[in-house]
Amino acid sequence: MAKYMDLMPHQIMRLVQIGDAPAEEKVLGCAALWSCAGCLTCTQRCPKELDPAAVMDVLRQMAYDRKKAPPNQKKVLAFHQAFLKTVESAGRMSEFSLVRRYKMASLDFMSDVALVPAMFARGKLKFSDHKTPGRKEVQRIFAACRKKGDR
Amino acid sequence: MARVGVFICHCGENIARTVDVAAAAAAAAKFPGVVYSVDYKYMCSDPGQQLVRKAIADHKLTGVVVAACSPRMHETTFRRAAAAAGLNPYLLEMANVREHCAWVHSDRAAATAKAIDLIRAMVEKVKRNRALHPISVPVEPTAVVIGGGIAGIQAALDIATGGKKVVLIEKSPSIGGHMARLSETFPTLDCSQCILTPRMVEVANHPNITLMTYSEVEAVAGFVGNFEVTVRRKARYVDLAKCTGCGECWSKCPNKKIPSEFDARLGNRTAIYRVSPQAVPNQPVIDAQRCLMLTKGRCGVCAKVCPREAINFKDADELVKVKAGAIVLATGFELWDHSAYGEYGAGRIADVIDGFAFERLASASGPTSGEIRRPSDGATPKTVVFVQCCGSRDEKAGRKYCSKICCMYTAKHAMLYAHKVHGGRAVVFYMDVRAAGKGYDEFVRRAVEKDGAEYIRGRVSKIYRRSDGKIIVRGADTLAGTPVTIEADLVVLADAIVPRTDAQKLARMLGVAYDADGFFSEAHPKLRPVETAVAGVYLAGVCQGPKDIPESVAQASAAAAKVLGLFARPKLEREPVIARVNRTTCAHCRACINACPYKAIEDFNIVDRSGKLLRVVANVNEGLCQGCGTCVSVCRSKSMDLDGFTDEQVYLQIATLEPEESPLPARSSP
Amino acid sequence: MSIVDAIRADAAGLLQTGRAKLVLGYRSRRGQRVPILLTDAAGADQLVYDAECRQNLAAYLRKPEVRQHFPVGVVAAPPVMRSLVMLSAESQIAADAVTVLAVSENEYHGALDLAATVQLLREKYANLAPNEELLRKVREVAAMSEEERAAFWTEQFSKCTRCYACRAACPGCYCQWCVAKRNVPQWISTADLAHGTFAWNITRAFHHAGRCTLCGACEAACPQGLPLMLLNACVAECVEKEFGHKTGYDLAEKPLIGSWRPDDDDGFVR
Amino acid sequence: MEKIEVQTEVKTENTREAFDPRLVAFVCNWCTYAGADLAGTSRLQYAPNVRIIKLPCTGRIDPLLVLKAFEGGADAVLISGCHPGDCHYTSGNYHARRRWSVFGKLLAFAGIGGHRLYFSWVSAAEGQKFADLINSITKEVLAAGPFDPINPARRRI
Amino acid sequence: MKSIGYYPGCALACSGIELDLSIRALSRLAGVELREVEDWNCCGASSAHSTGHELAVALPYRVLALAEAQGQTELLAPCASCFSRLKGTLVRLRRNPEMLEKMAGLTGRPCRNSVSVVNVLEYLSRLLKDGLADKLAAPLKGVKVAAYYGCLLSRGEGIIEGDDPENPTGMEAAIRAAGCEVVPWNFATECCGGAFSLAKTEAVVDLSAAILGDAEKAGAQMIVTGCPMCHSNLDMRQRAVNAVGRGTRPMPILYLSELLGLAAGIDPKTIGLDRHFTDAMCVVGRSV
Repeated sequence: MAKYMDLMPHQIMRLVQIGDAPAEEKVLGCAALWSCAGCLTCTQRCPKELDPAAVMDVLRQMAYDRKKAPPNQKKVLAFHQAFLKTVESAGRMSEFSLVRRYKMASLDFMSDVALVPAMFARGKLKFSDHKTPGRKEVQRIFAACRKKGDR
Repeated sequence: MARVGVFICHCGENIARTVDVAAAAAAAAKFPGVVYSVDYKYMCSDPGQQLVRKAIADHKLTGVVVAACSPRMHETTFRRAAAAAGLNPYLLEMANVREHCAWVHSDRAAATAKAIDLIRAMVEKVKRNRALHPISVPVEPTAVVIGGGIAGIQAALDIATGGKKVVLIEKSPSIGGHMARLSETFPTLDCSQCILTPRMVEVANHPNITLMTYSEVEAVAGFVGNFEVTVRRKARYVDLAKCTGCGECWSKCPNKKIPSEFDARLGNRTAIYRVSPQAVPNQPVIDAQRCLMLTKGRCGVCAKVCPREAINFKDADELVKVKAGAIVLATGFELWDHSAYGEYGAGRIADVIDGFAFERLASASGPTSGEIRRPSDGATPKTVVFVQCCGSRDEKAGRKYCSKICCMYTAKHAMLYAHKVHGGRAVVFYMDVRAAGKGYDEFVRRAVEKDGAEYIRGRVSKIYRRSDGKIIVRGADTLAGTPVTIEADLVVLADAIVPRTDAQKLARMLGVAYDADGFFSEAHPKLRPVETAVAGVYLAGVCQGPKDIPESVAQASAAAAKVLGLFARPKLEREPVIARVNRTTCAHCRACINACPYKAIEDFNIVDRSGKLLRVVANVNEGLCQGCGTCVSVCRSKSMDLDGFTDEQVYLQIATLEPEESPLPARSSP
Repeated sequence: MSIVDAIRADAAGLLQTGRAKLVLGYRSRRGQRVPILLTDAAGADQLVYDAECRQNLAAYLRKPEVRQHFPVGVVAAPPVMRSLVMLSAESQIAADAVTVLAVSENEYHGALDLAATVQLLREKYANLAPNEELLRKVREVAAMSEEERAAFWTEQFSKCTRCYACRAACPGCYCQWCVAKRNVPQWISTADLAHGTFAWNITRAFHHAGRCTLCGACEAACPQGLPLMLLNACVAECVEKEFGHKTGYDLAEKPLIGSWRPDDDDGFVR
Repeated sequence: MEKIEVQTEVKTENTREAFDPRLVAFVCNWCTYAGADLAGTSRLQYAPNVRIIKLPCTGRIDPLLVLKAFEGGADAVLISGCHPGDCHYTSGNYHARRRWSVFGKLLAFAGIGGHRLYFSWVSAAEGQKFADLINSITKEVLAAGPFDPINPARRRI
Repeated sequence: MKSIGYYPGCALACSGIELDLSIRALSRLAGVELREVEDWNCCGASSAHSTGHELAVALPYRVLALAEAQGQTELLAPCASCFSRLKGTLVRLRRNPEMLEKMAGLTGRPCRNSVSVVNVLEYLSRLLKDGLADKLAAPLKGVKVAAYYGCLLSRGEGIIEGDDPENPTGMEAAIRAAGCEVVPWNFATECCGGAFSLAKTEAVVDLSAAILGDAEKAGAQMIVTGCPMCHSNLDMRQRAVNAVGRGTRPMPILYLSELLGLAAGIDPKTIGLDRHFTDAMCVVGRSV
């Protein structure tokens, strides 16, 4: 995904090393965080045995908590929020409500609509969320993590 | 009765600041056996030493304690002074009141008390010191040089020219090593073989050099001045005495398609072959694994065509013993195997080659007679990518160290390529360019500015072969902060330099230490860079760490100088700190013999006049003993003792640590 | 044929054939089991053997008056056999100097050479049943606080008269010049003071590390009844646990103290 | 900063003529002695309670020396040499390590252990480690108190 | 192996349904009972660990805790993403007992972290070893297959013991067992864009195009994968790939389990072969 990144992974690592205020601004505000698919190639290849993938995760969490994610990444955020909302309410993810929520949030209605019927046809999309009995519990977990400020 | 002199140094303010030296001197004067005690500002200075010398004479001292800095600093200095005054140097001891007292404490009272304790301990010790005399062992003035690369060649020539005999042992059928495989050399771009081959011939012709090619060291016994090296002469199946190297045999050998190791498997050789046209000795050897006669028992063409009947299929390995006074290790290196890098094609892509392969491609005597053609289809590559730090500086998959020469030879490769393939594109991926050395950085700049090599700072993340035969190189340009993809025809990996796989076996034979990466360890990284911790064994070339040719040659000459220095004297003197056996009390339980790290202790038969065996006891070989004293503490009957650190000396040091106790039992009866 | 008869027969045989010029065994004197040195086959019927025979006859092999009669036969229970193997490994007796009349509580294995003895030990006596009573006591002492232990041993050692009967009884103590005899320097004080006694007993125990076969002869020999086996057992347990070392099962055994492995326990080092 | 604290602690003890622990350190010439030298050249402060006795190698350190030290009134004994693999004599420290692991357990069983007998590897480069080591041992011994009253090995006249 | 814990995960209920179907079918055939974790919840996938550390641990933790409470020792997580979340959590908790404590408190479900997690490749190769291999006929003899591992089955926790992350071979034995031929290619471990299918469709299309392209050049007739995300990207996005003019001929994307199912002679529909976007029935010479 590197070519979709405004900052290259090594630049992000460098800025983390520098770690002063401007560097922090730059890192937490960059789009690259939200372009990382977590493919772990960086961690696999690093000759210094660092774990950049994990660093990316942490940075993303920080950026998320501090609402630093740049506007042009709202779709990614929308996706994550939609995903978690779905899981929180149903205990599990179901693509239909995920997609529904995602589209409401991202206001990106047109893309992939063509796929939707086909997905129904193939039983790959179901209207009904499968609500788990344990979802109350899952909701408690969400609440607890939120309360902790999640850090 | 002992007459001990105590000399307490102020070391300017260094000691005097925290230790009340005057008080200490006064206290020392009262110690039993102390007849003279004085403090002085700089004991190590000339007047200071003069003071010591004078006191020894005036007061007829039988022992001296200098309370000053660490003995590691000035013991030799003061022992020389003592010797100059006619006192056996080993009757002088130092009390370390600077490093171990003044510098590490601030409480003056406590520091002074401690200093007095330290001096008392040393006074008690020195009272029991015996006059010791350096051990001298005869020196066999022949050097064994292991490894016939440029380092080994240089060391051998220097020693031989210095007038001493040398036995040069080379594993492969010819000397010359890696340097003989190079095309040109940086930073001058002069032809490697042109400068090397004369040296190789000189070795072959030198009256003082015995050349043992196709031979390996099997075992090493003995010690400095008196090594015995067992060498395995591998069966060559060619009688060098008869063979004239006319070439009939290899031109007729039916087995012609054997990939040549010398040409990095880019060219072929026969089963009976010369390593290269410049090989020294310039005579062939039969590859026993490949020879039809030796494997299947038929063929024998070479024997038929040989006009001198030099072929001997009955030839067998022989073990030769060589006596030598010194050994120079020059075993060189190998390239790290880049097949460990899956992302670089795991060594499966024909057109991804290592530096040596490129050297052979670029070499006029190489398989392509100096034309750059890629292995897969012989096409001339329009774009060549060079990847530096392949395995170097990679803690995870490779080696953590820098291989030092890759930056330079990569620049050289880029240059040679530019000179040979006009309009070709040379791209170099690097992490850093390390071109420290005379004319080195200029050289790299030349590759960039004059010969147009594109340097990209960043690691290569993936190399793969596209179906159309292009080698796709993906990497990062960390300066531009963008990913780059290059469609190459040939990729040259600058593989890390690693020690010979069998180097560690050799090291263990010799007791030479090696570091985590397998390179031989020098005795001291700064001050003894060509010696090993094993007396009489020296290092030359890359076996000690990555080096380029001039450095290898320099170290080789340094090692040769060390050897000549050692050989300059017929006998050799060693610190007399060695173990002694009390033969009357030794119970011969052999614990010491088993424990000695130097195999310096052996059985000794006590026989009567008629030669009848009375008892067997342990006996220490003074030449071998290094004086660690391990034997002393495994000896239950206390029949073993260590000169300079005898049980009695140590015992009394401990005893003084309880001031109220009066110092101690009867003096030892000699 | 009973065990004793078998021993007698073999002993007589050895002396007659000259395979041994001397046989070391046990006889009975006023209900006591004491050593007997036989040079004449005729005396063989004095030999006895039972659980009471606690003395380690291997201890006699260092004595010149015995050595001049080599080769000898030795009546030996497993611990004594192990002592003999240990002595051979430490080059104190030549392989052909000793014939072992290998015996145990309830079985007689015949007259064996040392190689055969080793084989027997490995096959039948590889793990001799530990003396539970002894181990219990060891654990008892180990469980004490440091002060208690110190006090316990101070009290025990105070009984020691330094008669060195323990040394005399032990086959491992073959040094003609024991460290206890050394006086320059005087490693082990002979003064009637606790520290010398402490030094002696600790040194004795340590000098047998990896050499003691727990035969019990030292403790049996001690007129003051010092619990020497506690120390021996403590050491033996340690060497077996830490280094998997068992004394007396290998004629080419390397001394435990005086050998090493790179992976020896490093835990106690800072 | 443990070092400093120990310093002061020890000093006050001294001035109050209270328990001043005696630490005997048997060290090898090549690593720990040099390490102690380095502590000196780096001016690292440590408790003045230690008396260093130099031997060529830990392999030379006979258990009897330790007993002697305790007889002589040492409150603690330290034995220190080169790290495994670094021995100047290739294996002296390995021999020592095995010796001490047996002897240490024996002594402990006989009532001398815990805060009395210490083993350590200190290389020529570990001046700091040496200083810290001496400080922490001194501290532990101060806490454990004088050895004499319970020391079965102590010489009493 | 008589039975094993089963964590289908959300994807297998919808977009990854073929994986679920084929795994169940194969297990039935191999006589292995899949004991689905009762009341399992979503592992949080990339969204949780993109936005909250504790949440990212808590969700998988609950699954592990449930499995343990339900007396399971081994847990099969066919979805590569679920697997890496579960395994990652498990490893992290093993390293960090305090975290384990904390999670127990947070979720109200104590757990000894005793369950081990198995990924799809490991599971299938085990089935093969335990006799499934003998049940395989070779209807797909000689079909050229590109083995596609993607990220989570080649790197990190996903890699099978002893396999080389840079050129893994974990799938090849299985593919050969199915009678197919493994073609060497270059993109076996490249990333397909993973969860960005919706949010960064253009990137996913781009990456998928590269992967499909190389597979075709290598002469592959189908791509076999183990990961639902990879599958849906490569399968669903082929039309889009065509649209940007980097199209290849239709490239069937099969789950390894589907391939083995076919080889074992299970009816294509039972394993959901007819549910692909890019026709896969063609590989058995039938149309949807």
